[in-house]
Amino acid sequence: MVNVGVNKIATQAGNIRLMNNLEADLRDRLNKKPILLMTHLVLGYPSLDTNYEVIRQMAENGVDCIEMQIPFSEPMADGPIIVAANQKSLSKGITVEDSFQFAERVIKEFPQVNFLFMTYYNIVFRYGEERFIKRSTDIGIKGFIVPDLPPEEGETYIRISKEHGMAPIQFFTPTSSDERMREVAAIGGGFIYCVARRGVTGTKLELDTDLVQYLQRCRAATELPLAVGFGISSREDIQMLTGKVEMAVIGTATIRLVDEKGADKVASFMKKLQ
Amino acid sequence: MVNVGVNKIATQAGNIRLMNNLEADLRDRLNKKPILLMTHLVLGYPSLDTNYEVIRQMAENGVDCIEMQIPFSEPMADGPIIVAANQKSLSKGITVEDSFQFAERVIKEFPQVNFLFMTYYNIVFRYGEERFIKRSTDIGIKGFIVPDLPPEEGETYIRISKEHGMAPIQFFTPTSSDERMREVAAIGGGFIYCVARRGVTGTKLELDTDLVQYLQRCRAATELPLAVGFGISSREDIQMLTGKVEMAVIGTATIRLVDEKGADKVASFMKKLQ
Amino acid sequence: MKKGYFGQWGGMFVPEILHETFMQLIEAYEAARADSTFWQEYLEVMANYSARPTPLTYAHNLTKHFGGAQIYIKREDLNQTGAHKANNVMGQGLLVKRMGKKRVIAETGAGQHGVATATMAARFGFECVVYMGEEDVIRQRPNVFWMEKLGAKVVPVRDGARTLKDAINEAFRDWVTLMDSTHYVLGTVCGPHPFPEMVAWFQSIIGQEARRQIIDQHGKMPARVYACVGGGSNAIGVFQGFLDEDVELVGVEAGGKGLDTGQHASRMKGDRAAPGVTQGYKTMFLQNKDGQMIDTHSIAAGLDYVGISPILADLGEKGRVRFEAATDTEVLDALTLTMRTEGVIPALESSHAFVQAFKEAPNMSPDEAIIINMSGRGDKDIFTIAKAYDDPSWKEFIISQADGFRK
Amino acid sequence: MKKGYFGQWGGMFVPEILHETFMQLIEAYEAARADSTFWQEYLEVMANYSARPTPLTYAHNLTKHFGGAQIYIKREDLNQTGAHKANNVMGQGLLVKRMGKKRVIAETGAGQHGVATATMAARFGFECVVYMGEEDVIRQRPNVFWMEKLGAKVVPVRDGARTLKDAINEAFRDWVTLMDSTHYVLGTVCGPHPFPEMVAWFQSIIGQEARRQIIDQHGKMPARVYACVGGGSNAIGVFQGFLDEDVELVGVEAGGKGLDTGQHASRMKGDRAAPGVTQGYKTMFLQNKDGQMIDTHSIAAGLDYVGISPILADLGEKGRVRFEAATDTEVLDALTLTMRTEGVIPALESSHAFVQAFKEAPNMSPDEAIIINMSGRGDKDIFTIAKAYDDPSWKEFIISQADGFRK
Ligand SMILES: Cc1ncc(COP(=O)(O)O)c(C=O)c1O
Ligand SMILES: Cc1ncc(COP(=O)(O)O)c(C=O)c1O
Repeated sequence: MVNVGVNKIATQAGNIRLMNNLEADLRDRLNKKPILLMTHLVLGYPSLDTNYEVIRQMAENGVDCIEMQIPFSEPMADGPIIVAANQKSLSKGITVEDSFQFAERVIKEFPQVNFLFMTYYNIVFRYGEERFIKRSTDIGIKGFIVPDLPPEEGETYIRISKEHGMAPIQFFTPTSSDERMREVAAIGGGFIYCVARRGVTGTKLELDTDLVQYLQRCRAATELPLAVGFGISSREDIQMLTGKVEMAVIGTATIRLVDEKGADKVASFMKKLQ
Repeated sequence: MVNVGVNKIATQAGNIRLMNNLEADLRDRLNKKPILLMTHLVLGYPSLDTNYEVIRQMAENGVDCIEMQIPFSEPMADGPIIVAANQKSLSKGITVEDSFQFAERVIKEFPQVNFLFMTYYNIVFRYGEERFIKRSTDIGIKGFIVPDLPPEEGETYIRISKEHGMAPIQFFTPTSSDERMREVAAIGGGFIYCVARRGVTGTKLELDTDLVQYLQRCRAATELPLAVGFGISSREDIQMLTGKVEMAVIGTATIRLVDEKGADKVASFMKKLQ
Repeated sequence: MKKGYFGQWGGMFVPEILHETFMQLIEAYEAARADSTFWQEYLEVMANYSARPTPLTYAHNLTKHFGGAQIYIKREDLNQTGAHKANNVMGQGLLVKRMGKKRVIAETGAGQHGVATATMAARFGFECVVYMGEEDVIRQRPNVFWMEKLGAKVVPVRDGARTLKDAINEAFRDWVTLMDSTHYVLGTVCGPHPFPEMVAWFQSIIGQEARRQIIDQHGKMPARVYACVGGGSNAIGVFQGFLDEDVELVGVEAGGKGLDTGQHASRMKGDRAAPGVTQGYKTMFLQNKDGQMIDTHSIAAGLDYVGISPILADLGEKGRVRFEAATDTEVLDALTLTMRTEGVIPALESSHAFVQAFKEAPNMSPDEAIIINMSGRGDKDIFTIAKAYDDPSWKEFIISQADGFRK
Repeated sequence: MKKGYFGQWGGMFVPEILHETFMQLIEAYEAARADSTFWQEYLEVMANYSARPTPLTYAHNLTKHFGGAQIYIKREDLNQTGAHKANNVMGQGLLVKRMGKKRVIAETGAGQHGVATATMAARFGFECVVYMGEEDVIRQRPNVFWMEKLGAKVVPVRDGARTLKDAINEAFRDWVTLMDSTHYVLGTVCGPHPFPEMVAWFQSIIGQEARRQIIDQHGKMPARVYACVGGGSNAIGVFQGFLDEDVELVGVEAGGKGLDTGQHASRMKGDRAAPGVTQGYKTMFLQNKDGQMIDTHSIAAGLDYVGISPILADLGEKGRVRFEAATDTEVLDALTLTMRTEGVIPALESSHAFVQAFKEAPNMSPDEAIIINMSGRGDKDIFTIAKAYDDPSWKEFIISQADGFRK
């Protein structure tokens, strides 16, 4: 195994754990602020130009990670807004190649942000797992979020990702047993994406006792940073999460904002959040 | 058995056969002309007034028998023209009572004609067999033609008819075996209605060898007068039959004539036939 | 008793020209009946071509819903072409083969018997003509479509009320013309002898199976058996399994808009029918005092007929079969409940039997069983049912289909 | 081999949130499979509720017509709801009962699987939601009508191509929300493990019966078995009876307007499909070079799908199953011939199997037999078939029905 960009970290239990680039970067940032911010967008929706503008405003307003979703025709795990964005992007003809080229450009221009690819497994599979991961590494992508690739099916993908110092982001969910969480955490890298609730993306949730308990379970299961999103749209939402998880995820909210008010409003929205 | 109006006749084989009123009358007429004429009409079609006018012209032009069809809703053995006539008559509201009253009137006014009722069995059955036959006798009807009442089912009807000196006309058909013809003839009275061909009323037929042979079979099976119709519409048709059967039947032709040219034309049509 | 009579009912009132045809038919039928290989062949055909025996489904949900008798459903809907009509036509088809005829004709009202006959004709290689009242041709277009695709010629009948009885008349008119080559496949246990007896024989397969099945499943005879009654063939079919037993037999007629409205087709229940003779047989007919047949009405096209089997008229007169009537509205309610609780879709005809069973089941003991004969499946009735439910999306669908054609 | 894999195909590509749900499902399924009383119960349900065993009809007319192999037709059309889909849903229904869940969801394209699921849900007393592409809701209104009447909620899916694959996605979205109460009744041998294996197991009832029946009737194994292939469930169902024998297995895909037109749904025949992973499993998908699924076309809605069972992909790759394709036009011709000669009406899907059998039968020996799996009945397809035949009276009928509604 070529341990490109992987640091060693001492676990609470005193063991040595490998920490990849992304995790190391997030830990650095966490030294400077109590909670990080990850945002999401669908490449090509409403256009690559708008994506660029949105990313610029995010980058200039303290966003730590951006998941760029390469659109797929069967976005099984997404909610209606993101599904529609995937379709519209595809119907305009965006290709995987377009996504790579665009990613390469923004990664270069906004080095202060960790960029991740979010997509479905068929995109990776068809491109060729190794080739996809290699090219992503080459252009500076830090990790992958592939919701329809569970660890059991993703052995090769995880192995190759790690070989390239890539974070194959894994999921915790409210239905995961403690045991399953530990299993998944052992495989994951970068951070753990904690799915806040049953269901697909896009609905607002209360930070109720169930959710708090769930996040406690997540925390107990891993030492990786935790990211969580549940329809966050205000500074208060984020403050509530501080101390519970390491990163707040803004999912559908920015897409909705850009749809309704235009890309210009992203900067002020990001500012208001922090 | 009350042998009202029944004459004895010596058969060719030397037996004694009972001959009813109608047969006796027909035999009388046959002494004066070589072939008799029977016509048909549907009571109430197009109206009783027209029926009256048609009957008058027939009576005054040498018609020997008239079958007056009491309309029925299910005229199973009739062809399209007569079926339609039945329906139109009924839809104008003609009843069995109307038919009786009308019959009574024409029988009185045109004593030179033998009137028969033609109808389906349900009309007789619902009226009450005995009552129907009795009233028909009382008003001077000479016989009945009931195509859906085979001799096996008509035992009571035949018995009562005969008791009243009524002719329960029976049928020979091209599908009847010689044996069946003899059987039926033994039961019948008045004359035998020879169905000229397979099928329902109303289609023109050639007097071909098949038909000639069939009529020979009919003749051999009975000494009752034979009546036959097969779309007769001219003097030639009738002349062809002369010597083969005793009576020619004009069925659909008059209905069609009245439909197309009006009741006035009946007299001349009848004249032309003879 | 005279041949072809059931008590005072039945007979063979046919025009003389069909006398020989009937003699031949009776001879062929009696020979077949006396020949046990015929019935064996019939059973094999029904098993190989039409999924017989059809199940006797235990309706546990309906049973629970009513909390009375154990409810069993005899599944004639699972026959080839979706109704008990298959039993009759396949039987007659075998007989036609024996008689060496090559052409069959049939009347049809709802179109079910027409489709079944067309199917049989295709399978046996017969030419097939189906007579159908023009009204019915228009109303039952899907069935007409299938008959034609199955190779049958469908002739619209424009006489009379242009419905079933007129189609029967017209079929007879065909038969008196082409009797030498043709067999008339009558669709129910009506008409002249030997049809009632013969059709009842073929349909007895339902009762024979149901009898075995209820003993297997319930351990004893049912208390009651329910069947809808149009001409009466499915009813007689199932009843024959239980005639000699202490089982109450209930025939359910079409109550239409109510027995007091005049818009129904109830011959035995109510007092509008009277003895009569037409279409070749004597039975209770819906007729006026002159003996003219009157218009009938039912939401179920297959029950919309003026006469009833002479066998049922007799069993009714003797008190062996009890008759009831179900109204159009009751029928839709029973259909709805049956679909939701058991997942089966009875034909509108069959739903009549369900109505009466549902009325009585609650008052019976859980120790008793009842059988409802589900004579056919309801998906054939979609146009009628969707209209009856006044389903807005269906309307939209039909309108958009029509607009597609208009383009 | 890894669990859930067939050669390189299959797998269980599900979002993490469904991990536990799948573990439970696999456990329940494996327990059922290990418990012989489960299969016994399944056989009883299928016999009591759905007329199984379905017949293997000897098609003597078609056999004579082609003058080659003896043609047998396996009659899945005689199932409850008119297709083999019943086998799968009733099996899954029994499993749901075991798991103690109270709600089922399903995707449906043509609507057949939706109707079957709605039926099952009514019978087992489950709440039922069916996801259906909006396009299909519009095209298949009759099935939507019945699902609703059976008590199911039909949810039109407005994403993507608004057809089957989108309905599957939407069903998964429901499942990831309500997995605790809900079982997703997948309609074919696709999707993540254990669905392919499980559905194949339930459908194996077809092959088990057919195997017994052909030996009974023909005295030996058939030479070939034909089945249409959408997802592949009816094909795998019947093939399983013959996998270990020297019997050629032929899967017939939707050739649509021709394999060279791009308007078809052939994954194995032709070269437009490629390995891919989506909707939870790995198989040959019709997709572009980026991995985006492409639009498919078939006259038969049930074959109009981008993927194929991983089991069939494997059997195809290994050469155990030969794949062919039938075009829309060929399908209508085969349907016409089958209706006219045998009196049965195969579904448009099933007619694909007939096409290929008809191409090959003439060149086979009368000593050989072939089985065509008639997966369903065609009367469900009347709107499509009548349109395809361009039937003028049907148009008139629909227009007059529409005018009736417009009043
Ligand atoms: C499904 C069904 N049930 C019942 C009937 C009524 O006929 P019968 O009383 O002869 O069973 C019909 C007639 O078309 C029918 O289609
Ligand atoms: C009658 C029929 N046959 C075949 C199919 C195709 O499915 P499968 O390939 O899973 O048998 C369908 C699907 O709806 C169907 O309804």
